[in-house]
Amino acid sequence: METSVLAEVKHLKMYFQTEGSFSFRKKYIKAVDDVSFKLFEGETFGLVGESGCGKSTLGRTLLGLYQPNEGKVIFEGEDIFSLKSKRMKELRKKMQLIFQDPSASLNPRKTIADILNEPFHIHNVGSKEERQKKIKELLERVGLSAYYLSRYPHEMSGGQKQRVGIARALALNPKLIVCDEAVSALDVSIQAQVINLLEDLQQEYGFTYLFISHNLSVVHHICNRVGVMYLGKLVEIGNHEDIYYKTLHPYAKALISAIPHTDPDMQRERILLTGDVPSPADPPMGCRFHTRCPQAIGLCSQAEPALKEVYSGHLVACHRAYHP
Amino acid sequence: GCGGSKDAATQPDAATGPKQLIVALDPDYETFDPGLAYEAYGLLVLHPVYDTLMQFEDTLDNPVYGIAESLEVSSDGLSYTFKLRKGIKFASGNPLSSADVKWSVERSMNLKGNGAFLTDGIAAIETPDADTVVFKLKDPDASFLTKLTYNAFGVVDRKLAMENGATNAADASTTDKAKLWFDTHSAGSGPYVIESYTPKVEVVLARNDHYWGEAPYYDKIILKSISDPGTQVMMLEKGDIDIAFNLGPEHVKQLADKSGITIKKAQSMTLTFLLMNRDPNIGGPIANPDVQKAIRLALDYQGIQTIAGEGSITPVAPFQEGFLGTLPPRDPKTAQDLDKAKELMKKAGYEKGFKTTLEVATLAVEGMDLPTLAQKIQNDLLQIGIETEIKTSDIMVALDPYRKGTQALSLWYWGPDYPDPNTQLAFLPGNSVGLRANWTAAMNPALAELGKKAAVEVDKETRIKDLQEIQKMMDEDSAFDVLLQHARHYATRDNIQGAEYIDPYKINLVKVSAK
Amino acid sequence: MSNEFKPLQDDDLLRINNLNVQFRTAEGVFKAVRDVSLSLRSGETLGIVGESGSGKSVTALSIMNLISNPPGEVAGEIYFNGRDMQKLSAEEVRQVRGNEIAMIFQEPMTSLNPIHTCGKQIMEPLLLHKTYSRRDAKAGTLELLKRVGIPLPEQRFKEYPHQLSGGMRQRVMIAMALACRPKLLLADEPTTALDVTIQAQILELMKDLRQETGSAIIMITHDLGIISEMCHRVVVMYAGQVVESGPLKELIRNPLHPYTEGLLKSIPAITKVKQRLHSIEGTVPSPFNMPRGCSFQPRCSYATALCAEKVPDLSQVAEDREVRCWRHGGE
Amino acid sequence: MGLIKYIVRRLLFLGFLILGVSLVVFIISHSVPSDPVLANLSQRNIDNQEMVETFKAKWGLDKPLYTQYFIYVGNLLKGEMGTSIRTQRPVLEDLKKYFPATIELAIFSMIIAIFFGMLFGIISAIKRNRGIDQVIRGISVLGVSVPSFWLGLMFLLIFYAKLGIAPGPGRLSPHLAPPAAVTNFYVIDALLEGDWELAWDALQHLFLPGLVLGSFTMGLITRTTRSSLLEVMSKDFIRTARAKGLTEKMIIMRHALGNALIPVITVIGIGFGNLLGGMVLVETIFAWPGIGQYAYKAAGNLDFPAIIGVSILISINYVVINLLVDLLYGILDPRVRYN
Amino acid sequence: MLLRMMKNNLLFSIGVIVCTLWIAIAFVAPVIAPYNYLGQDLANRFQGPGALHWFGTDSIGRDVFSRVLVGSRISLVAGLVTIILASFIGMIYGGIAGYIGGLVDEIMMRLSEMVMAFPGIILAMTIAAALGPSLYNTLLAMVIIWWPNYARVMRSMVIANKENEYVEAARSLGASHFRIFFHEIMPNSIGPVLVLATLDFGNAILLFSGLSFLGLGSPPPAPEWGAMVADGVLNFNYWWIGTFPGLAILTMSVGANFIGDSLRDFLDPRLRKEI
Ligand SMILES: Nc1ncnc2c1ncn2[C@@H]1O[C@H](COP(=O)(O)OP(=O)(O)OP(=O)(O)O)[C@@H](O)[C@H]1O
Ligand SMILES: Nc1ncnc2c1ncn2[C@@H]1O[C@H](COP(=O)(O)OP(=O)(O)OP(=O)(O)O)[C@@H](O)[C@H]1O
Ligand SMILES: [Mg+2]
Ligand SMILES: [Mg+2]
Repeated sequence: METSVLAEVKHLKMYFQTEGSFSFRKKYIKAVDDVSFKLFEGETFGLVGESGCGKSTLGRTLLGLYQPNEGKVIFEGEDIFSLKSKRMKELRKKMQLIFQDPSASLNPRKTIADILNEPFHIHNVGSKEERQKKIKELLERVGLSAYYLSRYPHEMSGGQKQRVGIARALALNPKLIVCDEAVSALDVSIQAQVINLLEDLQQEYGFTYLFISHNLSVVHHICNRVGVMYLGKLVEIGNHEDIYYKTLHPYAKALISAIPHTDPDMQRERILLTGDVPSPADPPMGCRFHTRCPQAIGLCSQAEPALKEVYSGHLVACHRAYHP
Repeated sequence: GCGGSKDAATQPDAATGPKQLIVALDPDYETFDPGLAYEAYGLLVLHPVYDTLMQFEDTLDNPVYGIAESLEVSSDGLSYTFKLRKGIKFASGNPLSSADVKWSVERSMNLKGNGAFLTDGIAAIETPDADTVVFKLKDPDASFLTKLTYNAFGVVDRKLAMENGATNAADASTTDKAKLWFDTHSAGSGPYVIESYTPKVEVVLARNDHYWGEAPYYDKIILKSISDPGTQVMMLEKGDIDIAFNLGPEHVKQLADKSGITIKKAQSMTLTFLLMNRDPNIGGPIANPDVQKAIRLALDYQGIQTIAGEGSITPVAPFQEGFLGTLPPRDPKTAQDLDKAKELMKKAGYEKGFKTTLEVATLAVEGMDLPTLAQKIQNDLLQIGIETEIKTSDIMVALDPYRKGTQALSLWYWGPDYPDPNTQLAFLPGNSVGLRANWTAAMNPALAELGKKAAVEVDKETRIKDLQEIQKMMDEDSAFDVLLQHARHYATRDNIQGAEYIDPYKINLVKVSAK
Repeated sequence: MSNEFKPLQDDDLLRINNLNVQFRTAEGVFKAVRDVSLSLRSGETLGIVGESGSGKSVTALSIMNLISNPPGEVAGEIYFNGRDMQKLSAEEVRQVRGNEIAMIFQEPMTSLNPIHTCGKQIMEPLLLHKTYSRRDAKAGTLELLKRVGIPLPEQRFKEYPHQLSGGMRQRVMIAMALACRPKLLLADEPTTALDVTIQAQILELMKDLRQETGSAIIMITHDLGIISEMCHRVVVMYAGQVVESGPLKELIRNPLHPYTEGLLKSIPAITKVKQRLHSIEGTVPSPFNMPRGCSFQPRCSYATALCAEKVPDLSQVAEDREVRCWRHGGE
Repeated sequence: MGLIKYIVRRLLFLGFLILGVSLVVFIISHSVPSDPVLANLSQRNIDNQEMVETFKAKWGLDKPLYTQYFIYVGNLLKGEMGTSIRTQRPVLEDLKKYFPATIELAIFSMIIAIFFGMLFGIISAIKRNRGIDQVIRGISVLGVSVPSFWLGLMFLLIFYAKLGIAPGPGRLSPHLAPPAAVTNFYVIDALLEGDWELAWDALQHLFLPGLVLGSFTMGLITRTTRSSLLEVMSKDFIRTARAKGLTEKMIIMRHALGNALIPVITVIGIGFGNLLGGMVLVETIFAWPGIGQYAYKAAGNLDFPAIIGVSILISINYVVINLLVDLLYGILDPRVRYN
Repeated sequence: MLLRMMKNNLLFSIGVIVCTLWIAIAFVAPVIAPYNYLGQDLANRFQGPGALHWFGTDSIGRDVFSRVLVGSRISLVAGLVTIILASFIGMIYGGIAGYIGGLVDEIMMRLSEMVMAFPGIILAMTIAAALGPSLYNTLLAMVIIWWPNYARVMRSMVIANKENEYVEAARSLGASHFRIFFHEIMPNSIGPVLVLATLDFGNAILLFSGLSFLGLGSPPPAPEWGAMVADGVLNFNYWWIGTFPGLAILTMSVGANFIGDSLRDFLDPRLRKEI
């Protein structure tokens, strides 16, 4: 694993206003609430958690697509939210996003050639011929033939569309790619193809991935480090073995124990959580997980645990996990 | 009607129900305050309700006594002394006295309503005793007695009126609060009282039991507002109404062979005319007197009369048949002379013709649609090379440029303010209507002079002579082309009698009865 | 609960013979299900896996006679409890639905009527199929709500679907399906829309209820993990056909069809050593453009000339094991 | 809480709306080349400077435009809408007089439109693509396509003049006197008086104009009910209902209809709005003494206090109907209710 | 597609045939009209329908049939112009409101709602009274009445499309607002608005004829159908004067609506909610 930091997120807070603009008392959804972590160059960082816990929001804020309420994102030493828009546009080339729904992320009225031309057009890169050559190369890189250049997205299968999405992200030679549920909508057999492709590309070009997924098996397969989110907060960060085999946070434990296994013989203790995820508009006091936590103690409902490094590179936010 | 059964729609049986007369009309009245009302249909309602000193019986050239018993006019024509009939009571039971007369006229004067100009000539009103009223005039006025027939001189029960906020004070126009009350109530001594008024729907008149004269035939008169003449026809045919008052010539034709219906025809006092501006800056080629003459010769009067309907005529000048001294109308068959018209156009330098705009208000005059007539004129003018574009506008919008005199060529109508030829002198050069065509006195000084003379002439014979001379002069040179004096068409059920047309009243409702 | 294999017997609860379903659409006739045969005993749980569009849902809907015609046309025999569902009158089918066979759908939000309370919707089958009075039905409903683990049943009874979370809604769906104690429960991807922790809760619940009621279950999913946790036997579908079926353990340990094999290998799992995933190249063929011969042949690494020529039959290779592949007989 | 807040917001908007509407009319009617003075004084009095001054002072026409507007708004806040130049009555009085006639007709035609519209829509959806569906769709399209002024004319010609099976124009047969004004709805007032014959007569007079006025809305409702019901029938929860073993009839009545009605409510709201616009035409044909005719005359006479009055009234009406529609939404759709 | 729809849908085919016929008539009207539509003949006024004058003659002896034929041009043009202008304005306005969102959206939508709350016909009448009735002023009034409908649909489309991931993709590539709006959002939002506009054609014709019935259209002697019906009301006892132009309005708007109705059924159900 590389050790140089590519991006660092510091105390990031991203709240969404829910009431209309004329309303007197404003309400907020705390989608991301005081999150800090680092992304190292060349690694794949997995972000897991239940639906609505703020994974996508975190990913997008990291790319500067949302203006956060508080906090910083340092990308290659620059605080992206303090940049001029021209410099920001430059920076955009280095950060890309791959989406969950391959059909929704491609404009249905554009041909594949148009879609892939877009990054070059926006950043005014190369001449017409050069662009055409680059587009063909891109398609090849993601394993599609030039035949598809004049196709429209709806004429392609889900896996093929996702490849086009990846090709677009690759166009400007980025350093960081945020994969937001990039394989979740795909069938198992296609999913494997795309995962392999992502891995191959990383091998070749040394990308850094922020890999957002709720599929813990996929994350297990692809990621070097993993962060577990719950209700807008990171509750555990660690490398792959730490999270899966030396799990500290009770929520992460439950999450991992809930994964169904293909092996019918496997015996396991399943931790069943009770109740549902509370609303991010109105999170519980203290530790946000204490309402569902099987190990909660009195302290949990009063004080919010901080994310602390327990072992080297293994951070957790749980009162009971600090002194294992 | 009750979905199929016809009986409820027909007249209620006179033997069982109260006797009522139902009239359908398209009225323009907005108020029944006698001091304010000055709409064409105002007197239809107000004449049966408010007594006046003078009134019309059968003809317009001869007003007769209303509640006056006798009249003395001073030799200088400036003082009119009326004796009132004795023992007259208002519908409220209050007695009527000369003070009521004075109060009422002063109120009209001070309200400054649209009809207030009728009182303009009055210098003072005196009431030497309860039965005597004396009007002092500023100048002699040949039409004063005619003016007295209007509701501005209607006698109001001043006690009752004052109880309801009325005043005759000089600042009445702002302090009088009785208008709303007058709309649905009445304070008169006439044969009827206003029982109810629902705007756009109906006015109901009920018999006044205190009436001093002979009691009228009907217990109730209902005046229904039905703006569409076609609907009036249908309702009359069904027997839903007794009189359909606003019919066009074509509706009458349709009713001609229907049983149970009597068609009535009368000469209306309404004129339709073409205004041709004399100001070259406004009228352009139209301002040329030769062009104006050519236009007068180019029109197909017979066709125009066909459109206006049977009974309409084309006076020589803006003086109606029925008034003192009016010349016989044009012969529609020979009035058109295209050759001469073209010659005149050539003389004026417009042999090839020109383009202009014909302005017309969207409304019907005596059942004739003005825009339709405009299309006919457009067609006729094309024959001498004048190409017109018709511009329609709502009457209230069209009135503005008309009154300001900024229309080049426009189609208008005119009803006399009171039934006397003096009101028509407005058309003369330098006078109000003449000026709307920018026809100044300087353009025809002789005519203007003669007009001034005729206005104050008291001798009947000389007056006739002057008036006829005026008409002849206007035939030669005029900024107007009088197209039509309309006929008035209406129809009644067969069993109605006495529904004769008389202009300011339209119909004297008091005289209508069943056969 | 045991995952032991039970041999087929003549008193199968459900037997489907040569089911064919096609849809007439604007683009042409679309064969969604081709020659599917399967059977199910009382108390047994059968899993159906396959890629999206392989005809899993259509098969389940056919059992309930819920394919509307037009555009759908169903051919074949579906024996439930000895009666051919295809031959029943509309009224008889109605009697079976919700009563003897019940169904849980994938998307609990859209599958519940947004304008009726949950209680009302759960009560409906009770009032319809059982001679319950309103009050009994309500009591029964509250009991059901309790059984599917919904806290505060009295309050939830009055609430509308949108007021519940996804997991709660799915519990309501389950309660509704179980209301009349059906002999057969069709669960069409009951947990796909849910989060892992909630999914685990629902799966546990279904296991408990199965034990309690003894219902047979057909579990449709594309997640082999769920299958191996829940089912006794598995049917694998590909492009509208059954390509393999057999008892769970045997099928997982020894997949015979190359598709099944590929599928198992391409699933990343935390039990596996991290290595490059196996992947089945290519995509599922378009139903309008089915390859000649075996429909999996274009993606199959073992394909031979024969595979591109002739469609293999579903052949029995062992007792209760069938596979549609030329490498295993096929004839 | 949310509901009250919502209603308060709506009412705030109403205030804003009234200001806007009055401003717009004010500007239009004052940018007119012609002058209300000329339009409303008699030919004689125009020449009389004193008369003109009196008139102008009375209507505040001698003051600058913005002052006139502030005067107007000030009066509006006091609940006064000024006096109509044409009728010389307080606008509020006029509106009180004419509006009930319009509303009575509008409500009646809405009832017809809603009843037949929904009935036809449901039949049409159930019998989709059969003969009856085609017929109903034909009727509904005719309903939205027919020019109301022409239909009114034809109806009168045929049913009143030729066949004599319908009463003529107006609110009552000419020989009948209107009932004592309580609600100003003749049918209701007549019933209050216990005069059955009068009520029946008034009801009959509602029929033809009601039908003409409602035809457009009926077409709209039919169309929406049909498509909405068809859409709902393809929803997942209908499949759930089928899986429960409900009969088709029960499915439609219990599960489909309630959901299908939600978009229909919007259309009913829109329809009611349209209705008041269409009034001008229908009232003219049927000599109906309502707000439409009043507005028509007012516009023609540039009687701006009256125009503003009518516009405000109709705008308020629009907002109120929208509010009602939204509240109805809440009743029909719990998702809205609990938000 | 047209033919396939026509085969399956009786009403649609009727609509297509009727509309095609009217459009054809509008093109050749002056040629095929048996008489000059302005030609007066007072001797032959009020002739009933017969061999010489199929639809009879009017109050100044013009041939009603010829006038109805020529009148189709005005109606078609009025409908087209209104719809095109109104949808254009509405699209821009709604697009901007939807894209910017927030307070701007709120204010812009309240403003458009104000126009919608405003009684349309009264607005038209006031405008006509103020500026004088003419075709232009009437069309102006119609556009003013109509555009908010399109603004609303456009706005909701833009708001829906704004959330699409391909828009986010463009943004993450660094595309400008201009580019996002015109390249990504507009092309995908315009469709339903255009469809709605096509479907509205019949309604526009109907409104126009209503206004010209009230005397707010082009001045005479233009053969406007609504004005001709008004003429028929005036000359009520000659039924043909008003009946035939009325039927012309009816058939044209029925034709347009038959097509519209069928299209509506055929197209995206999403649109249904917007209407
Ligand atoms: N643009 C937005 N406006 C308002 N609220 C938002 C917005 N985007 C996200 N949210 C809310 O913020 C919270 C976090 O959303 P986010 O999409 O980041 O979750 P997630 O972890 O990605 O969930 P999922 O797994 O479902 O994608 C959710 O409650 C969501 O409703
Ligand atoms: N009503 C219908 N009309 C036309 N085609 C249909 C219809 N219902 C299903 N299909 C088609 O039949 C095929 C099989 O569909 P089915 O729903 O059974 O797939 P599935 O295996 O359940 O997939 P998924 O995992 O996505 O639910 C699909 O391609 C689908 O498009
Ligand atoms: Mg997400
Ligand atoms: Mg499915």
